[in-house]
Amino acid sequence: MTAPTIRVQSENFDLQVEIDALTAGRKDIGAVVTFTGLCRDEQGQLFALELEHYPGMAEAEMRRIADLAMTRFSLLGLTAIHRYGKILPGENIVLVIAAAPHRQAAFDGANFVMDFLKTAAPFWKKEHAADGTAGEWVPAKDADDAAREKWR
Amino acid sequence: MTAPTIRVQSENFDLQVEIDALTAGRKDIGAVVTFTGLCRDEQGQLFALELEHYPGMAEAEMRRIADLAMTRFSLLGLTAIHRYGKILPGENIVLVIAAAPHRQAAFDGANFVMDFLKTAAPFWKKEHAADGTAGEWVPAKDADDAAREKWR
Amino acid sequence: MKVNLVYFAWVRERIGKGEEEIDLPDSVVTVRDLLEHLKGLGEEYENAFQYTNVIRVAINQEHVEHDEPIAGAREIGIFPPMTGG
Amino acid sequence: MKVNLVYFAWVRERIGKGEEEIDLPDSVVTVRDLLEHLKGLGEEYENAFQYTNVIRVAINQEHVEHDEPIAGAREIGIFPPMTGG
Repeated sequence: MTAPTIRVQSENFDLQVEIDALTAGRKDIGAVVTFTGLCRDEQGQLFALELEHYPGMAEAEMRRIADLAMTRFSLLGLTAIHRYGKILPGENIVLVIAAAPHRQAAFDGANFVMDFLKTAAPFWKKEHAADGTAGEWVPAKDADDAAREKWR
Repeated sequence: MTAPTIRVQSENFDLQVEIDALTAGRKDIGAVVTFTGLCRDEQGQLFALELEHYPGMAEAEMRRIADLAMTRFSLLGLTAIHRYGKILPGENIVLVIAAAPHRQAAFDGANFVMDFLKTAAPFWKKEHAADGTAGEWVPAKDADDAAREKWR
Repeated sequence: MKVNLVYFAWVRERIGKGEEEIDLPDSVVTVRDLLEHLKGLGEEYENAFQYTNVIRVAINQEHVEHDEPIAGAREIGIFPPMTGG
Repeated sequence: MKVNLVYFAWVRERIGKGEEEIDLPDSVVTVRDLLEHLKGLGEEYENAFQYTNVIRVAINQEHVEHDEPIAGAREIGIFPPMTGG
């Protein structure tokens, strides 16, 4: 079992580069599922999101979630990258890649990591409005807690 | 609703290029899920897979499946690319990309397309052994039919 | 009735060709009739269609069941269960 | 007992700083005790901890419940529900 790749960074990422790093030289991977979360524009009123995180704990928590997923779904590889700082509409926020011999494990692994990452990884989003007004912190969604419950 | 991108080709594909084509200039997409199917080596005995397809019908069937998924999961975009010809262990076979406002629709859309693509798109795999012996056609799996049933 | 038949994967290999145009007697009405008719065309066909229940058929590039009438078909694709993806 | 406190998001903004070291009285045993204690340190703290039940806490960078003892904590992170991903 390869250790998951975990990164918290301000720069963007390239999916193909990250997948290549995960699958290079391997012939046992039959399925790779990726999830990319992007900054959506809320009806043209959003200038940018600002992503704050808890340095150290963010990586540690992502690693705990990744390790759980590796074991639970017998994954062959996992990458989780979360950006911080200012992110414009249409830009990437988060990437999860799960690799497995077969497709359902890869789908479940990536989905599981996202559900836990949303509710347990210490990141917070603040909205900056297009009209320059002071930003509001995005409220947590009950739906995200509910999504996490499906893995019990 | 953007029409799905459907391609049947012998060349490899680059995920980031395909995602960029799907999301370029858009600010309404919050989630992109990709599935990549790769050629696995069966215990070091596989030299290559040969993918045969029914030209014309392969594209038509992929488009029918893609249209179903777009409607059912209210997707904002969908790309499905299937390769044909000789494919070595570790190389890509198939790519599905589903884009949606939120994550579950993107996950379900990509998963649905793969389940139907496996059982309904006219492609066939033949194995060529590492020792040069004549290839065997890969038998269809009951598990693939069962996977498709979950969408009824 | 004349139709174009196209074969794929081991159906193609067993018959020894990828396509052919054949003339069908009026008694061939459904896909099932067609497969039984083909089975009688020689050893290679008998070999390809030994178990007709596993054979998949598409008329004009759309999947059909074995009880589907073939009237009006321009192209009939005949092949084993699919294994793509 | 001295501990390092780190604040994030609107907890940080309301208190007006990102971190501080504070000296706690012996009566502060659990996370819940800590939050109640902080609430009494001034208007900005009262504002941040008006509804303590929504506040999330991590001890040494691991999530804990409000009934967790804080003994031995080097760093206590205090923040709103997370909204990443």
